[in-house]
Amino acid sequence: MAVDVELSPPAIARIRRLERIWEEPRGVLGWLTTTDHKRIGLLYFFTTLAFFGAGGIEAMLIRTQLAVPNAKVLDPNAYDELFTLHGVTMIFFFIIPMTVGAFGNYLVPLMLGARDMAFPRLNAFSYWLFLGSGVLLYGGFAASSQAPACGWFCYAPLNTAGYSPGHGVDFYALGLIFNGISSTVAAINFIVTIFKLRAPGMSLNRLPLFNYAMLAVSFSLLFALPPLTIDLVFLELQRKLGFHFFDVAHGGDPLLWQHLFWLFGHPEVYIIVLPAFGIATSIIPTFAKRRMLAFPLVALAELLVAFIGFGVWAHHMFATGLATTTLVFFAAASMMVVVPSTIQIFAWLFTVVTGRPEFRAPLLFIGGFIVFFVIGGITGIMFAAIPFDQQTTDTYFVVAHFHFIIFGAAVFPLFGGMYYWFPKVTGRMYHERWAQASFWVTFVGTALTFFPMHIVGLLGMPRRVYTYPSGVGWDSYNLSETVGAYILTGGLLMIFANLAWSRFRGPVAGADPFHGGTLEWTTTSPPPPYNFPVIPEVTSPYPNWDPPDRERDRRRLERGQLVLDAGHETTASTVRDGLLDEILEMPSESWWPLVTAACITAIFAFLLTSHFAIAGIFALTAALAVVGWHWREPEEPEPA
Amino acid sequence: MRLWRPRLSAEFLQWFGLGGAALVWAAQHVIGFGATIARCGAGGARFGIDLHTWELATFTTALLFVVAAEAAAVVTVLRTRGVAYDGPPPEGRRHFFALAALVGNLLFLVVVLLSGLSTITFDPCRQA
Amino acid sequence: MPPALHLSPGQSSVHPASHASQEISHLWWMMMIAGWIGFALVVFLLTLGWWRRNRANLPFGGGDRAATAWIVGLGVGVPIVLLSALFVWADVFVINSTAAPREGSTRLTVDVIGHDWWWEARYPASGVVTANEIHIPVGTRVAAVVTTGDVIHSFWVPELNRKIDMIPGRRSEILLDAEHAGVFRGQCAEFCGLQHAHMSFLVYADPPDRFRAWLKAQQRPSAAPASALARRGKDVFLSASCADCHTIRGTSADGEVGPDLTHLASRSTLAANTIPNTPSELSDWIRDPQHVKPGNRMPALGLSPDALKAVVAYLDSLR
Amino acid sequence: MSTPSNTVLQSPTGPVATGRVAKPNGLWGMLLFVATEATLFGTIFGTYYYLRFTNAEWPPAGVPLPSVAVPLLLAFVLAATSAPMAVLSRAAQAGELARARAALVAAMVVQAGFFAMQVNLFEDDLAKFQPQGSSYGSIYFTMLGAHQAHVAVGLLLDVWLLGKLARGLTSYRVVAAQSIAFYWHFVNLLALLVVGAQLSVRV
Repeated sequence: MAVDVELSPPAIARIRRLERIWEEPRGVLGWLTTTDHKRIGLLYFFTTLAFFGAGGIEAMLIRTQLAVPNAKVLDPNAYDELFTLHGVTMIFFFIIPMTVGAFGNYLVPLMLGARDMAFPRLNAFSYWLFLGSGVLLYGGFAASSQAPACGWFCYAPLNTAGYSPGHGVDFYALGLIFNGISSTVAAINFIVTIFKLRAPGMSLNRLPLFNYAMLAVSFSLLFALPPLTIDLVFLELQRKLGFHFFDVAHGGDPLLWQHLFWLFGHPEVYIIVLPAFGIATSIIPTFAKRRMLAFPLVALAELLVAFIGFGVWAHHMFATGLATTTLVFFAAASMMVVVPSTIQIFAWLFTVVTGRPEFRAPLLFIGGFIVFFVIGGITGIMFAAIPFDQQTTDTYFVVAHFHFIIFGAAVFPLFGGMYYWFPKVTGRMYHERWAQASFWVTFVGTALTFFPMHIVGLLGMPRRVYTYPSGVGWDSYNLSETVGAYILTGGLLMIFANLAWSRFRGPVAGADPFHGGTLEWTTTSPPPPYNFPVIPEVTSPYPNWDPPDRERDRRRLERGQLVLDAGHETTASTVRDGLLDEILEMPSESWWPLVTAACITAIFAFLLTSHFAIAGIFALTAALAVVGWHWREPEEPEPA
Repeated sequence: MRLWRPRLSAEFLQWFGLGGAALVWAAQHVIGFGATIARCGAGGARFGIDLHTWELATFTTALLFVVAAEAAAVVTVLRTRGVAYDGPPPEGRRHFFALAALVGNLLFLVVVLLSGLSTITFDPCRQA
Repeated sequence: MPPALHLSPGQSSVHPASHASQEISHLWWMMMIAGWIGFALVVFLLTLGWWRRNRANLPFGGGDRAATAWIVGLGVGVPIVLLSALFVWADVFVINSTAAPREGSTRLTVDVIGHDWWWEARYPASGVVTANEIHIPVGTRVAAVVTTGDVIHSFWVPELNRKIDMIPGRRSEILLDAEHAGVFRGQCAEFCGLQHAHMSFLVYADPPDRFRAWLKAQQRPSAAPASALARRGKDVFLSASCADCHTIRGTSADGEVGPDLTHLASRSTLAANTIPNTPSELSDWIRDPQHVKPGNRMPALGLSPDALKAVVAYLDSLR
Repeated sequence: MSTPSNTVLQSPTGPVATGRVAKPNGLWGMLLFVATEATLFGTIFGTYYYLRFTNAEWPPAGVPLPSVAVPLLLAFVLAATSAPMAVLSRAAQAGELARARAALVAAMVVQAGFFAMQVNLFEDDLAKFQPQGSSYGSIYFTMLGAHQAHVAVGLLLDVWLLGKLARGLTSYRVVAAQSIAFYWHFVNLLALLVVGAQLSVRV
């Protein structure tokens, strides 16, 4: 609801009531007990940013060591720990929590026209669990100065006690199980939110594409994480209790680890890029000033990528000597999983061509995203050609490929999205000229860092080597990669400097600076705790481009229809067709999520040190915390 | 009764058109992969699996279902002709998903064909 | 042998020296060309969008319907055709020349065993055992049977064929069929721990007669040390703990932890192609292996300088 | 479940369903939780057969074949508790508190008995062979243990729900009853699948 329109006293009175009902305690206390999806989103944002910094420093150390042949910046063990931590951090502690946790949390309810997530306290819970898992991994690393040194997919038997003594691999295994619980909880929350909390009239065919992406991601997480969890549980059972899953001597099989890991690991790749697709499909229509072309096709493409992504895992195992009859299934699926992406790429391109695009910073970053995604996508197709995969897998060609996908395709839209929604979140405008400059620096840095890796990979340089000899023809490429990495770092610093400066000095942005199409632009910047003074009612996927509907909302605010100022409430709709179904009483701020998460962190900490009894005690306290959590029911009035 | 019968069938056609092919491909994929693992594993040999027969059987059944799903999508699109993809539900939503399924099912058709036909051209357990 | 020389053999997947490798690089060049064309199309459309940013319609006419048709054509039709073609070419045809050789289609078998962090090569037919160097006859289909002694390694000589993982409990085969004589560099391609970076080896493709000569030489037990110094070195070798880990055929040294040293002096490199095999490098290596290759399994024995000198002289006499 | 604002449902504010037709959020949450749990067990079953296919002798020499009668019987007894749990769900939705309580207690007794017996069998098995003995033992006990953990959690949920129902019915507790009933249907089905998988070595 744009703020500039004149409101009658009764309407203003209703808004005041909403403010009273929805306000949370001020200060640190408020942040610790908050259930506001926007605040939780910001908590995720800054936490994951810290992890991004850690992962970035790790990357720079790696590149510095590889700048010249036979360098001695790092010893072998330190190098192995760094590339392992870099992978684990960037994937599990930066990209997923940043896209799902920060962007998803902040935007999904706003785009749906809801006042919060379906399970606000569960939402807070998943954040505190995520924080706990991060503390477990890095805290353990700091306390014991032991880190996993087996790579992010940490193959058996290298990951077993015999070859990886100490706690490093246990930090990895338990940290990821823990992290997975947090993601699973979040995924359930997102799916229910998207299924049930859509504004009246938002049938599935009017669901904004960003939410289709988040829906696909949530379902992927829901079904991809269990194999990983089981794999890691098997690993810990073998490491700590002497079970046999991966050792041949007792009927185990090292390949079991790989099957289970990649059954998670490939859907994971799409979990990483799908939110980027969602951000691209939000930014492009806004700046091209038109709807996405082939909307239904793009929506399905996002779901298809996630679905087919579950059937391609063995293309990470083409060189293991499995039978051809086994591998062709995965090769065929790996070929076809490309098509949903080509659909989206051409949908984006033709939407830009047939629109009147305004190439401001967010759209520039999407442009860069498309370029890098196409490069990474093309090399991705090549890995579906089994013999070529067998030649180049585990070389720098692969490193080039997945950095174009994960950094170029998944992270570039994040920067675009940070600029795009910055005015919405802070109420202030970023500095356009600097933003565009930061794009070009980041773009050049990325290309210079990752493109030569293709060549050096084809020239035979394997990945995960802490150094390399001179005279094999790898030197100059490695040097340029390192130079690029430093340029890239400069670009990133420009981005965050711009945002930090604009947060305080930027001009006031107003509710809708870009005239975006989705509902988040219909409310004030930053949005109030209750998001919308009146629950909007929509008739298209781009409600903010339907002035009559918004006018009708304003009149309903005057009449007091669906303002829901009687309590801490929001609406629920039917799953398929978004008919207004019931009014929900939403839980408010609480200590219990934090307390429960703390107990669970303790459980994992003591499992790690094999104090199983103490871990059991904390499991009990966690159970009690859950009981306390559910002691007062939403309908029950708060004691005055 | 008369009221909900046609609605149900329209609803069924839309969802079968959207999900049928996907689920059937998934089944063929898992069975096909599992059969090769069973046939080529040290413990699987004793089950005497005739790989090519298995693959051919799963392949043909999958093919039939995928074609049926595509047909369902086509029927739904024709039934909802003239409705905008973001039109009011349920017709709008059915049109929306049917349009998408029309293309999506092609992928499953191709992947079923490629994997089903290629796997039977190789001798069962030769290493790739 | 100067340092540059023993490393000069390339490890490039685009300089094929065998039919299998040739096929793969054809695949690569074709895919690369197609890839650049697709990339160019995307960049063209992006620039078109920028160029005509003030005109909201397709340059080649038509409204949204036409644009949607383009999307379906370029996004679904063309990819399905191209990808299916690539699948048939690569995964049905090319794969036949890169897959494990069929039973009885090869004339020589080499067992290659991966260890942390070196390569053991055994010629079962002739009983020859060597390390970090594999000799094969040119123009002969050789089956490399790969296994591992510890964790997963990956056997990879890009100029001769794709890579094949060495996995505990599995016995995998790969074809080595060099089209011309030469030395080809190979390297472990699956992360296997601290010294993954220094787990390289050389494949010598020799003319058949030269190969037969090499095999015959390798079959002989070790030569008896000629000089007094070398004789002393032999005694040191057998009395110090060297013999617990290394085998020298024809002596009482029969350790099986490290590489077989029977003909060490006939090899061009040490420590899995990490340093050239010269007396001075060999001496540095024995004095402080952990300095040259941190974390490797060979301990420093703290030999006295002249004992070291003697051992080096002895090992250097094992041609 | 009628809150003051429910009055707007009667007013003509565009698309409105008559009354609540969709499943409550709480139940949706449980459905999705069960979906991910099902995947978890799917992975365990997959591992069981993967290891079976890769091992020449399964179970390895010296490990007895799993016994048939008692585990099978127990599984069916547990599966039978789906009936009272269904009654619980229905009664709760119909607002029949007494019937809901009775059904829940009835189910709980059987479930607790099943759990006790299972723990017992688990110990008997451990006396015969260990998870540290072979991959067969590892996956066998992991599968059983995972299922028993879910039974234990279910019992805790029962206790909690019984406590809630002691203080009457609310819309919140109705949803809880529906969700917990659904959870038990899943656990009961698992009981049959687990026994099925482990007895499949006999065929």
